[in-house]
Amino acid sequence: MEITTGWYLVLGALLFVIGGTGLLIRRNPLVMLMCVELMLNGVNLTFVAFAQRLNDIGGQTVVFFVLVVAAAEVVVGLGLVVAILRRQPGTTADDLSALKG
Amino acid sequence: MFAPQLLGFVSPSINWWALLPQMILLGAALLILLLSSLAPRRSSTTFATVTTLSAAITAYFVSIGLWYDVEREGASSSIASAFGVDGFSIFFTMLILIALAITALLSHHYLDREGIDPPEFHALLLCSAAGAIVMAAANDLVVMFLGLEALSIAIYVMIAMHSRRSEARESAVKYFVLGAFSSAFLLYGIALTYGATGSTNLVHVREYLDAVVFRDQHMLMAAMGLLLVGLSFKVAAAPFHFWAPDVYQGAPSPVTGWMASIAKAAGFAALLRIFFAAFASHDSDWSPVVAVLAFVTLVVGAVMAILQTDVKRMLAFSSISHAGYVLVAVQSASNDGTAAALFYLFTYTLMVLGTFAVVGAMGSDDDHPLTRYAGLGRSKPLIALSLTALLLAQAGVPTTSGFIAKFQVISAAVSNQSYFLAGAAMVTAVIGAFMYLRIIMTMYVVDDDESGPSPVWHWTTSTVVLGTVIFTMVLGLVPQFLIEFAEQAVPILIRG
Amino acid sequence: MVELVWLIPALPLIGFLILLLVGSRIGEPRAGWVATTAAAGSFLAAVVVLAGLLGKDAHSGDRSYELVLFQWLPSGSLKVEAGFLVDPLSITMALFVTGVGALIHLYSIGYMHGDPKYSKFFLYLNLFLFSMLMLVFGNNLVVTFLGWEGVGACSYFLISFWHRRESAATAGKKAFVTNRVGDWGFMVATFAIWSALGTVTYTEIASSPAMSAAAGTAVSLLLFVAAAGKSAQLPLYVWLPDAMEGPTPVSAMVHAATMVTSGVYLLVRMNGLLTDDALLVIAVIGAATALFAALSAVAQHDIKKVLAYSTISQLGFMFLAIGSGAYVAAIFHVITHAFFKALLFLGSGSVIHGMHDEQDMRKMGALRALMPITAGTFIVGWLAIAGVPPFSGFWSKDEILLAAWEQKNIGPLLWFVGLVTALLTAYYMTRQVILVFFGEQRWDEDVHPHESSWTMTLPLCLLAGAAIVGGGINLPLVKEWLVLEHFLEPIFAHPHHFSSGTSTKVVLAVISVVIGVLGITIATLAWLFRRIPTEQLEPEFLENAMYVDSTYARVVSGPGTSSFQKAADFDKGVVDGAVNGVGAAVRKLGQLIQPAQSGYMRNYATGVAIGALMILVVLAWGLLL
Amino acid sequence: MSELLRSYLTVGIFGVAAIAMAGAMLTIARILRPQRPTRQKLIAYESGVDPVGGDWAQSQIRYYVFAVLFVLFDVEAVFIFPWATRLEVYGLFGLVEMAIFIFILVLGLFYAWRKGVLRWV
Repeated sequence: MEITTGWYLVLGALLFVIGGTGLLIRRNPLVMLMCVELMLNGVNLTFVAFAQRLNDIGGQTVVFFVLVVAAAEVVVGLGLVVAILRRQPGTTADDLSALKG
Repeated sequence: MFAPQLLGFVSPSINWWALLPQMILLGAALLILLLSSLAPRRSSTTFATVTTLSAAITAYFVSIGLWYDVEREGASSSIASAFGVDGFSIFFTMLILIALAITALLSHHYLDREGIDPPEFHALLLCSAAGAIVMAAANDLVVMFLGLEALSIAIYVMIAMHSRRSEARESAVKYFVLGAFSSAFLLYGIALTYGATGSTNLVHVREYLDAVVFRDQHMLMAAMGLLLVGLSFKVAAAPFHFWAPDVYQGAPSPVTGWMASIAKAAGFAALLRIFFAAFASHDSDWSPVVAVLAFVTLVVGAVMAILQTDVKRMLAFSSISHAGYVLVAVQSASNDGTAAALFYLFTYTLMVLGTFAVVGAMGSDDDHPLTRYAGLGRSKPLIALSLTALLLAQAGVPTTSGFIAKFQVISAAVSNQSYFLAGAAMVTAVIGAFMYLRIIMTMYVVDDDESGPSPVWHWTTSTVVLGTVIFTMVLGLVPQFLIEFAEQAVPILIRG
Repeated sequence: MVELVWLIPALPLIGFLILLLVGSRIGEPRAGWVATTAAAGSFLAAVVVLAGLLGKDAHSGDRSYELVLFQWLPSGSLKVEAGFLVDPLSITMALFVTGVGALIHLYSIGYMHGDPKYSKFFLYLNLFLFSMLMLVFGNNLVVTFLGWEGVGACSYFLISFWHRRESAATAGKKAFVTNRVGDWGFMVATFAIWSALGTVTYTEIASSPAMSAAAGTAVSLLLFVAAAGKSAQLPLYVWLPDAMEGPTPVSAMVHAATMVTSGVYLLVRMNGLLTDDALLVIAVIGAATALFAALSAVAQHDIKKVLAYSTISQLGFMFLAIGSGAYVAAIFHVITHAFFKALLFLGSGSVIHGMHDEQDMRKMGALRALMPITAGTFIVGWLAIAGVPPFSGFWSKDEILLAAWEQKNIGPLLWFVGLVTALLTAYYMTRQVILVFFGEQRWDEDVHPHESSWTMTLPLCLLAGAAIVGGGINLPLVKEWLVLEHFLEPIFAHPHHFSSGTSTKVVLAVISVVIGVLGITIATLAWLFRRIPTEQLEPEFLENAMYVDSTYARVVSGPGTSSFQKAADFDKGVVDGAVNGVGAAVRKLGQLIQPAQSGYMRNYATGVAIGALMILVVLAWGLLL
Repeated sequence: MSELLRSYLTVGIFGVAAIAMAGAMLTIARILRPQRPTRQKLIAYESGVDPVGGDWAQSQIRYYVFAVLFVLFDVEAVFIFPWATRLEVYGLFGLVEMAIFIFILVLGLFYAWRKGVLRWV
């Protein structure tokens, strides 16, 4: 059996969907952050797979940038989550629903 | 391709002049951080405001020079075609710089009042502006993504800086989580575009789509859909708008103004560049989808605004409805429509900044009940008059720039034969006007014995309000120069 | 001299700006004089322009002059100029707008005496006048729309001028919603005309080839929706009675003489586009409005409410004229109505002023001796509106009834409805005059009615003069005397000519006079003689009067006097309900989708995900097709 | 079976063997040793010190700031490695660019330091 680029694309898509689903169903802010990371990594895998298929280094370069962006997002996100947890320990995502309507 | 092939490296030709505006902004951000860390104590607000203002003004003059360059030598692009040097880029650069100057001014008093660290706020604001410029000028999807993230991440922090308020924290987390979620969609769209066309560069994408009879339609469609999702989120188009009211309400008012104006404008810049310019050959595919989004957005914005009692929330839904109008222009997929969208964004940006300048000065951001405005017409007649003018402009009343903007959008839709959408736009304009009238009535119609609110006005705020009002009214009478400006700024993709 | 047209709107604008800048500083009464001077100057400028226009040849098309100020909207294929169009129609409108406007300004100087917001009132009046003149002189639909919105805005400001929060909010809301429906019609009509003809400029629209029948009817009906909103036709009239809560000069100027006629102006201006089908609709709605409002007027006790319903009814007459193709008659009635209705409103204002803000007619009576000038002029207005020859109202109303009679499809029916309305009009106006000025005194001892100052009575006298001789501008007796008709003729795509022979005309005129007199007689029997001291001696007579009262009510509208109450109920329940219903429906829709805005991040993310799925499905669907 | 999977097979076999060996040793020990649990014996071993508090011990918030800074600077290094491998090719231009990049990072660190983030309270 040959492992073609298609397999990687499917795996990337699966990671993306798993991450997305996780974000929809989990309540823990930290887990939600991890889900976003999972989605981004699914995309990363897609990029690398395409770069492989197109024989083009560009797709791999993109991954570097995405990693850095993801790190910056995580840092900001963690900062926000910690700021909230320090004031209201045990906060879940659903507790953040004062603004609505 | 985005990065040069590594063997036998030749540095891509770089038009430094074209990168200067955002470099000035980043330089100013670094300068503020450096000096504020060297300063022994908490540094003054004035220093940060003045630095930001000077940076914005300097960069603005550079942009004027660039505009004449482009006019003389034609559009081009820089850094291996990743960065467009064209009327479109400069149009948005100027718009962003104007908004930056205004936001710097109106946050001046606000930061002092609310006890937010000025240097950090301004440094983030500058980064955010630079990100917005990069996003609007990028000819490459990855560069665009980086710009978008720079814009957004700075905004996440700017919202959260008001951290003693739980609303601010909540709104920051909401914007962050959902923003990251939608960024992932956008990024996936970029990846699929890359896979389908072999490049993330829009110039290349366009040439490829024009030249090749396409085999992998499905992947391209998926790419378009995902890109549309990511950008629709940024511009707060329904059904990707849910975050906007909550976040606008919780965020500090100057940041809300910045989000409502520039985050939205930059999102539309990207939308236009990607869809109108790069995917031009597939407009029969994306235009109907955008039309549906526009319709839903118009209806949701107008209808939900009626139900609100919090002024910031009302304005949030109104800004959703404005996004619907711009989408009406975008879906026409014509030069007229795009020019109308640009005109709309320009006038809307100034209106909304002026409005949020008043809102921010009206007092604490914990809540903004409509009742707080009762009697403003008596206690602060000039401010009330200005707010009235700005709100009427948002409602699209004639002699204001808002009318011209709506008029152009609708006429673009009519000439595109989107009669249904044009009709819907007019109906929602009627519904939406009710909400603005409600605020105006609250300010003026009060019992005699009731004294209106008398918030503290700093001259910077007054300057901003007055400036935006004058601009709005003058443009309603003589809109020609901005219309021509917008017509010359319709995006084009040029290999450079 | 025609080139001076820009002065006509410019003067009120200058007045407005002066008052805006220094209004509160110069205070009373100088602010009033500034505004009045601006309005009077505007009137003089209009006279000068008229003289210039008359100096040009009537038939070569010279009497249509366009002054383009600048290119306003150079948007793609749609070019819109900021320009003025001077032609017989616009100058006719401008003359009475500025003329009546100037008199009302003068009147307001006395009426608004002592008001804390004195200068602001005149500021609004001047702004209103400016907007109205932009509406009239605009050389294309967009400039007219500008004026259209401007008069609307001034109207809201002025309605709520004296108001406390609650009632102002209600009145303002009603005015706003109904007017926005009309504005919507205007906007859609503008874009429809543009997409069909490629222009929105009046002169180019007039010279464009005709649209297809369906498109033409659609555009006509949209224009009618616009006109119905501004001119208070069924079912969009509800805001007008409420608008009477504003100061009386405002009612006179904005809500009786000028602004409400802008719908008539719009339809006459666009006469070339109106199709026969649409005209029939307009005629029917106009007649229905006329009748319905007249019925409502019968049941009112508030002196201004009677006049308000009367205004709606008279506007219905104007639309009836338009629907019958008699545009000249419509404009003629606009003018005469402006004279006598402004007169009546100002007269009622004088009464209210003299009675210390009492508006209930049941608490008036026998005022003619105490307020002789007011009473005398009011009686002139009454005779004019009741259609007694030779007062102005008779001529214009008679022409409309004749036009209705000659209407192609259902002429006699329309004529009959008009006739009944005329009867009712004569009746309720007589009732009002008797209740206010005749009969016994019904006010409290501590009220001391007095005549008003000269700034208030002078406009009354001038308007009374105009209401007497106003019919002279279009006398049907000799062909050459139809001055207005000949003057306006060049602007019509299909000039209207009465086909009836002289004998028919005379018979119809006699009938309408008889009807008018009948109405007056009935009212006199019912309201004057019922109250004479010999009441006990002649109970039979009184009973008879009551009998007549209720009988004709029965004849007109079915089961008994309660029909008036029904009419009022219809107003309160159904029409108000419809207006509120639109609002409620919007709210309902909002409440339907509001739960989605739950505050929960996962719901929002689900929204994004579902939206993404939908987009992808739609795009994939597109591929399959 | 494809070439690719076959090469993974080797890895798989090694993995299974490792797990089996470790498992076997633990199982044998469990069978052979005597079992007399007392309360003292069941306490978690923590360097010979008696454990205090619950098993959800909160760590100091100040660790968090260091962790965040570490993540940031660590990830930025992702740009430095590719650059370092091709330094000769990029020449002076690349050197200047990387100097600017590092300068900005250093500035960030400097800011953090001046704001007192690095102080261990």
